[in-house]
Amino acid sequence: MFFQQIVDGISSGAIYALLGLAIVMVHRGSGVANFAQGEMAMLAAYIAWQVNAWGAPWALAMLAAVGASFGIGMLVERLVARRAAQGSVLTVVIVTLGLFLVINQSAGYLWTFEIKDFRGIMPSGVWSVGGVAVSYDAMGVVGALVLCGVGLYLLLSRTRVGLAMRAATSNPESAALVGIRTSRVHMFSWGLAGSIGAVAGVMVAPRLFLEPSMMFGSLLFAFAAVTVGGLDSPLGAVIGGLLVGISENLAGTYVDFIGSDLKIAVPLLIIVLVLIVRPAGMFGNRSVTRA
Amino acid sequence: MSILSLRGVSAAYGPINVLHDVSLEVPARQAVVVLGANGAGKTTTLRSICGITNNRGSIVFDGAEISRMATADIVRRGVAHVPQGRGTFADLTVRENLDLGAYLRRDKAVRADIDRCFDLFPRLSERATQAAGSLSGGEQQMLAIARGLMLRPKLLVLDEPSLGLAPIIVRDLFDTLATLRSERELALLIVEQNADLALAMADHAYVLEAGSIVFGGPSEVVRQNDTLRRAYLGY
Amino acid sequence: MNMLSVEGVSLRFGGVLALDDVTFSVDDGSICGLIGPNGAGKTTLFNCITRLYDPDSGHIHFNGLDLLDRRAHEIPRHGVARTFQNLGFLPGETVLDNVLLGAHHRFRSRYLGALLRSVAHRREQRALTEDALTVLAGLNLLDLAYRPVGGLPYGTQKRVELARAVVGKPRLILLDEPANGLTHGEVDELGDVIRRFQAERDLTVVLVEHHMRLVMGVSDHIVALAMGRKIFDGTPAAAQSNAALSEAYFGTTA
Amino acid sequence: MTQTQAVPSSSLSSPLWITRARRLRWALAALLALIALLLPFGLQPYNVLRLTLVLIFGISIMGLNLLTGYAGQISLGHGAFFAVGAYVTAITCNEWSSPFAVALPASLVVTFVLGGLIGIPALRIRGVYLGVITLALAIIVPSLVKRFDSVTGGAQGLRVPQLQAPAWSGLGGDQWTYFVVLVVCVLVFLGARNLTHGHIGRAMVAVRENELAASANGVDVVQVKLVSFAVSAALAGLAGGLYAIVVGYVAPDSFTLLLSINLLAGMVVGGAGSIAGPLIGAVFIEYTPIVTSGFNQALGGMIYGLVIVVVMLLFPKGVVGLGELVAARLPWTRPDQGVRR
Amino acid sequence: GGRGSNDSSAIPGVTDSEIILGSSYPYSGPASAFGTIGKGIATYFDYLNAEKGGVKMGDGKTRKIKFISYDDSYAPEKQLANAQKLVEQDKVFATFAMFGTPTHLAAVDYLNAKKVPDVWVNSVSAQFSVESTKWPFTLAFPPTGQTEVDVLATYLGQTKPDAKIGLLFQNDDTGKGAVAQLEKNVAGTRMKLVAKESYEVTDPTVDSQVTNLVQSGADVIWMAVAPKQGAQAIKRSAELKFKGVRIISTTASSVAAVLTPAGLEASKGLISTAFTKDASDPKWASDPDVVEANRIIEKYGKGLKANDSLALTGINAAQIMERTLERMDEPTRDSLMKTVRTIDPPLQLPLVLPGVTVSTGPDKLLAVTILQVQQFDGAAWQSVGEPVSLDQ
Ligand SMILES: Nc1ncnc2c1ncn2[C@@H]1O[C@H](COP(=O)(O)OP(=O)(O)OP(=O)(O)O)[C@@H](O)[C@H]1O
Ligand SMILES: Nc1ncnc2c1ncn2[C@@H]1O[C@H](COP(=O)(O)OP(=O)(O)OP(=O)(O)O)[C@@H](O)[C@H]1O
Ligand SMILES: CC(C)C[C@H](N)C(=O)O
Ligand SMILES: [Mg+2]
Ligand SMILES: [Mg+2]
Repeated sequence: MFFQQIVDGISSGAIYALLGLAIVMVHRGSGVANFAQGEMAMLAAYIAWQVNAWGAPWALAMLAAVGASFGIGMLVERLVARRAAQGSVLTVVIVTLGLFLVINQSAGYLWTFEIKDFRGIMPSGVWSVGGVAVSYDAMGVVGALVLCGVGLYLLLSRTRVGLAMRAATSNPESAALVGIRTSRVHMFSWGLAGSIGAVAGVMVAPRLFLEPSMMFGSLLFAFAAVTVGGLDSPLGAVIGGLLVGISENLAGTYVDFIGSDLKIAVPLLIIVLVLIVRPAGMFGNRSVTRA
Repeated sequence: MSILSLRGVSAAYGPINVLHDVSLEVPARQAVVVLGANGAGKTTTLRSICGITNNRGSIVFDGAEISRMATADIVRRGVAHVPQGRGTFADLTVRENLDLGAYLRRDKAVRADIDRCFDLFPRLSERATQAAGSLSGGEQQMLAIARGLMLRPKLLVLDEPSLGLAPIIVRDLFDTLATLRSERELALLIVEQNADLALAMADHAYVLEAGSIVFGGPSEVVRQNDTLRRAYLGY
Repeated sequence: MNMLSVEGVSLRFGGVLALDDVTFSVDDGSICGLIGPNGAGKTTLFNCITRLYDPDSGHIHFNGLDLLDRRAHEIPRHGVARTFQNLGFLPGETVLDNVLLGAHHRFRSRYLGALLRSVAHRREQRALTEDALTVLAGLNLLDLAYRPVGGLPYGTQKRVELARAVVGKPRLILLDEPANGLTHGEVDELGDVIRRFQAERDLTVVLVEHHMRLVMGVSDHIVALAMGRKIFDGTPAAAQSNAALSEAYFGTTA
Repeated sequence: MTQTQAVPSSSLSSPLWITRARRLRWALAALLALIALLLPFGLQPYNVLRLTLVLIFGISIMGLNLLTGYAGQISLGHGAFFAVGAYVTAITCNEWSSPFAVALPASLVVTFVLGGLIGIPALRIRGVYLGVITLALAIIVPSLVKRFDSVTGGAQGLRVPQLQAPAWSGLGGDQWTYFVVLVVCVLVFLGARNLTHGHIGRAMVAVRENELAASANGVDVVQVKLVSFAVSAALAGLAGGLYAIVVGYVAPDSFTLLLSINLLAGMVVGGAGSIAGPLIGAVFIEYTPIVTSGFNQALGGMIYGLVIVVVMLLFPKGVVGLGELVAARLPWTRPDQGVRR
Repeated sequence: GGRGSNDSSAIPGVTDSEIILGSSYPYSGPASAFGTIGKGIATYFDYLNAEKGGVKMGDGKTRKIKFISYDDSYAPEKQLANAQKLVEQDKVFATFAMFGTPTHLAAVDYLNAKKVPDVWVNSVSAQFSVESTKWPFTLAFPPTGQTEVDVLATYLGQTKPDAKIGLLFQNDDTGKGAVAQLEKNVAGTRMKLVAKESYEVTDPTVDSQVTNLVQSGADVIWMAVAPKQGAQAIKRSAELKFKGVRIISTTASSVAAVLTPAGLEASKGLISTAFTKDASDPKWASDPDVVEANRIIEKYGKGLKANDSLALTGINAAQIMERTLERMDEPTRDSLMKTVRTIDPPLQLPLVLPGVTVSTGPDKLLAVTILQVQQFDGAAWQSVGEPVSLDQ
C-alpha cells in the first residue's frame, strides 16, 4: 500500500510538474503567472481529440495539438498579455483569469461538458511489479515530464535564448538595449509554454478524463508545486510537483485527521513551511534588493 | 559624413512636450557632447535616438531612417546606449550582464573584450559572479558602461557616464573612450555634467536648454567662451 | 562633542569584506566628507547606521544612543535621516507625498486618529504639509509639488531626496552622492544649501561624494575608505595632499 | 535655490486644479449618496437585494483593496475571510441567538485576529508566492467548514434569521436591510478614505512600492503589513457577516474560489488603490454576469470572461485609472503644464 | 370551468394563451456543466410551443410556455435574487426545476413565503420533498440520493449479504447524504462499511482514494460519485485488478460519457440503478422516445448536441412539467400544487425506464421511489430483475 501510494503520488506529481514547467516557462520568459495555463492545456487535449475524431491517428493528432498550442500561446501573448502588462501584475493576473473563463466555457459550448473518450498513444493497461501497479498512461506522463524537463533545462541554462529570457524579464528596457527583441522573446516563451502545457494536456487526458474542467485541480497543485520549487526554476517545478503529489497522497492516507477530504491542505502546509525558510521557493532566484 | 543625424526631433511625455525641433549631427569617428542644465531634455534626446521615447522628426543612422524602428533593431544596426542611472540586469551576475552586452555578437573576440573590460574596471572582475543588483552604485555604473562596450557598436551613446564614479575611474574612462574612438573607429555621443572633462575629449558640443538646442559647434568654442559657459552651464 | 561615533564596524557579504573594522566619529554640528573609491563601503556604512544592514561586529552610537539596538524604522525618530544614492522614491506618487513620507515619524496620531480624522490628526497633517511645502520652496521645487516624482529629471529627483530627508527634522543627515546629475553651477548651489541647512537647522552632516570640489569645499573633516577599511581621517587640506588617497582615488599621480 | 525665501503662505495651498479635482470628487460622491438613498424606493425588492449585495461586495473589495491595492500584498483568497465572517455571524446568531449587533462585531473581531495571524508568514513571503498561499487558504476554508460540520452545518449549510424592519420605519424588510448595509458601507468607505489619505495610507503605499525606502523613512513595515492584513480581513469578515444576514443562508458553496476571484477582479477592474474603485468593481461583478448571460445564455460565462479581458486591456489601471486619465485632460482639472526647475 | 378566464387574469403568470415558468441554473462558473439541463428544458418548451402550440392544460386551453431562467453560477445568493426577480418582475406562475441543493436552500424560504409554487426542484436532496409542512409549495423531482442508496443496498443485501463495503463519495451534501443512508442500511445487517474515502471536486484524480479502498479489504466498492470521478474510479479499480463487486451511482453511469472513456472492458460487471433511458446505451439508441428527444435537441437546442445526457435530463424534467400542466383542472397555483402533490395515477414518462413511474400522494412525498437495478455487460446495461419499489 505504501509503495502503491508513492507510485500514485509520483504519477500525480508528474502531472503537476509538467503543467508547472509551462507555468515556469511563462514566468521566466515574461514575468507573468498564467492562471489560464491549465485551460490552455485542456484546450490542446480537445484539439487532439477533435483532430483524431476527424480521422487522424492519435500520434498525429497529439502532435498537431502541441503545434497548435505553440501558436495559441504566441497569440495570447501578442494580443492579450502584452497589453495587460501595461497595468500592474494584478492586471495580468486578472486577464489570465478572464482567459481561463473564456477557454473553459467555450470548450463546454463546443464539445459539451461530457467526458470525451480520449485514448492517446499510450496502450491501456498496467505494469505490475511486486504488487505495485503502474498504468502505461502514468508512465507516459512521467516520460513526457523527463523529456520536457531536460529539454527545458538545457534550453534555459545552455543557450542564448535562455539568457535572453532572463534578461527580458529582469529589465525589458535594458534587454532591448543589448539588442534582444523582447516581444519575440515573450512570444516565444508563451508559445513554448503553450506547447509544454499541451504535452501535459494530451498525456494526462486518458488519466484525468477529458472534459472542460479537466485541468482545474491540477492547476492548483501545479501552482503549489512551482511555488514550492520556485517560480523561475524548471528543476523546482519537477521536484515541487513530485513532492506535492507524494505528500498529498501519503498524508491523505496515513494522517487520520487529514483524511482525503483535507488532503488539499497538505500542499498548503508544505508551501508555507518552505516559503518561510526560502521565500522564493527551494530553487527560485531571490531577486536582490539592496539599498 | 555624419553617422547620426537628427532633424527636427520633438518628443513628449503624455501631453507635455519636452523636446522641440532638435537637430544635431554626430560625424563619423568623432565625439559629440550634449550639455545642459538638468531637465533640459538631454536624456530624452538620447532615449529618442534609441526609440525608447515616442518622438516625431527624422533620425538617420548610418544611412538608414531609424526613427520608427524598435529599440532592439536600432541596437542591431550598431548603436549602444548606456542609460542614465544603472539599467543593469539586477538579478543576473556581472558576467552574465557582460555576456548579454555581446548578445548580438558571434565573433571570437568576445572573451578578449571581456578581459579588456575587466582591465578597465578591475572591480568588475572581482565581482564577476555576484548579482549585479548587489553592486555598489559606482560598480553598477561601470558595469553598464562595460556592457555597452561589449556590443562593439558603431555609435556609443552614454548618458552621464561619470555618474557616481570615483575621479580616478572617470579619468581612466575618458582616456579609454578616446583610445577606443580611434582604435575601433567609434563615434561617441555623450551627455555629461562633468563639462570640463567632456569638452576636453569631444570634437563637437551642443547645448540644450528647455528642450531646444541653443548652441552647436566645435567644443573648443565652448571651452574658450566664458559667456557661453556661464549662460548655459553655470560656471 | 561626538554626535556620531562608529567603532570597529565590520560587515561581510559572502566573499566580500565590505566594511573592515571601521572607526571614526563626527562632531556635533560639523560636516564630514566620506570619500573613497567605488565599492569602498560608503553606502554600506550608511546602511549600517540606518539599520538596513546588520554589521557583523562593532558599535554605532548616535548622541549616546546605541543605534544597533534599534530597528530601521526607529532611526528617523531618533534624529537620523538619509538620502539614497540611487533614489528611494515612490515613483508614482507626487513630490509632496514623497517628501511627506520623510516626515512620517513626526506624525503623532496613529491608526485610530487617522481613521476618525481627529482634530489633532488634521492639525498635524496641515502643519506638516506646510512644513514640507516650505522645504520644497527652499529648494526651488514648489512648482513640482503635485507632479509625480517618477518623471522628473535625475538632478531634480536628487534634490527631492534632499527635501525628503530634511523634512524629518533630523539632527544628523547622511547624504549619499547628492550632487549626481547636477551641473557645475548647481553643484555650487548645492554646497550653499548644505551649509545653509547645516546652520539653520542645526544639522550634522555626513556627505558621501565623488565630486571633489563640493566635498573639499563644504567639509570640516574628511574620512576616506578603501576596500572597506579606513585609510584616511583628517582635514580636507591634508586629504588633498595625501599620497595614498591621491593614488587610489583622485588619480593625480603626484 | 540660493536664498531662503520667505514663502508667501498663499503659495502653500494646493493649486487650483487639485482643489477642483477634489471638489469634483466630493460632488460625485454626494450625487452617488443621493442616488443610493433614493434607489430602494424606486426598485423592486430583488433589485434592492442586488444593490445590497453590491454594497456587501463593495465592503469586502475595499478590504482587499487596502491590503492588495494600497499595501501591495497580493491576496488571491479573500473569499476565505468573507466565509469565516459569514459563518461567525451565522453561528452566533443560531447557536447563541445573539442579535446582529453582537454577531457582526464578532465576525469583525474574529477575522481581524485571523487576518493578523495569516499576515505573519506574509512578512517574509511576497508577490505571486503570497498569492498562491492565500489562494490555497480560500480552497481550504470550505473543506474545513465541511469537516467541522457539528458547528457549521457541513455541506448542508446554516440558516440565519433575516433582519426585520421595525414598524416605525414603514420600510420593507429588503429596504431596511439595504439601509443598514448602506450605513455600514458608508462608514467603511469613509474610514478607508481617512485611513488612506493621510500618513497611514502613504506608509501603506511605501510598503507596496519600496520596503527599504519605507523603513528608512520611519515606516514600521512589519506593523503596516500586519495591520493591513488584519483590517483587510476584518472588512471581508464584516461583509461576510452582512451577507449571512441578508441572504439568510450560508453554505460552503457560497464561498467557492469563484468568490475570491470575483473580489480580486472587482478590485482590479474598479481600480486598485483607489476609494471609488471597490464600489465600481462591486457593481461590475454583480451585474456583468447578469448582463452577459442575458445577452446569450449559452455563452454567458464565456462572454463574462471576455468582458473582463477586454476591460482590462482597455483600462489596464481600472475604471478609476481611466477616470484619472480623462481628468488629466479636462481643461478644468488638467495639471498645470508649465514646469519650472 | 368556463369562468376560468376571468379568474386567471388575477393570477400572476398565466393568461389564456400563455403560462410563465421560471428557473435558475448555473450557466456560468465552475458548475456550468449543469447549465445544459436548463438549456435542455428550454429546448423542450421551444419544441412544444413550435410544434404543439404549447400545452393543452386541464381547462381545455392550450397555452404557450414562457420559460425564463437566469444564471446563478451556482451561488446561493444569486439563486435567491433570481427567484425574487422571477416573482417580482417576471411575475411567474411558478418556479420550476430550480437547480441545486445549496443554491435552492437560499431561495426556498422566499418562494414559500410568497406562496409561489416551487415545483419539481432539481435536487437529489430529500428535504425539498419531505419538508412539506415547512415548505408547502416546494417539491422535488429526481429520485433522491437516499432512494438510490436504499435500492442498491437492498439489492446488495440480497446478493451479497456479507458484503464488506468500501465507499467513495464526494465531499458535499449529496455524498454525505449517501454515507448516512448507507450506514442506516447496513445497520442491523451482516453487511459492513469497512472503508470510506471522500474527494473534493477540485482533486485532480481519485486514484489515491481508490487505491486505499482496494487495499482496505473491501469486497464491494461503492462509488457515489460524479461522472469524471466515476470514470477515474472505474479505470483505477480495474487497473488494480479489483475482483469484488463495483457499484456506481446513476449520475455516473452513462455509457458514452463515463464507461466508454473508462474502458468498456474495465466497466464490465458494474452495478447501478437506472432512472432514465441512457441514450448512449445501444439498448436505447433506437428507442422512439429517445430518437424523438434527440431530434428535438438537434432542431431546437441552440448549441446542444444529441445524446448529451444532461440535455436529456432537461428534456425529461420538461416532460414531467408538461404532464403536470396537462393534469391541472384550472390554471391556478392551488391547482398546480394539488396536481403535483397527487400524481395519481402514476406517470410513465417517455425518457424514464419502463416500470419506473412518478407518483405522489398524501403519504408519498417523494416523487420517484422506484428504480431499476442494472448491470453492465461490457456493451450495454442489462436490467437485473424488476424495478424495485420502495414505496412506504
Ligand atoms: N517619464 C516621464 N514622464 C513625464 N515627464 C518626464 C518623464 N521623463 C522626463 N520628463 C520630463 O522631461 C523633461 C526633460 O527630462 P530629461 O530627463 O530628458 O532631462 P535631462 O536633461 O536628462 O536632465 P538630467 O540632467 O537631470 O538627467 C523634464 O522636464 C522632465 O520632467
Ligand atoms: N547586499 C550585498 N550583497 C553583496 N555584496 C554587497 C552587498 N551590498 C554591498 N555589497 C558589496 O560591498 C561593497 C561596498 O559597497 P558600497 O555600496 O558600500 O560601496 P560604495 O562605497 O558606496 O561605492 P560607490 O561609490 O560605488 O557607491 C561593494 O563591492 C558591493 O559589491
Ligand atoms: C531604497 C533603495 C531602493 C535605494 C537604493 N538602495 C539606493 O542605493 O539608492
Ligand atoms: Mg538626464
Ligand atoms: Mg555608494
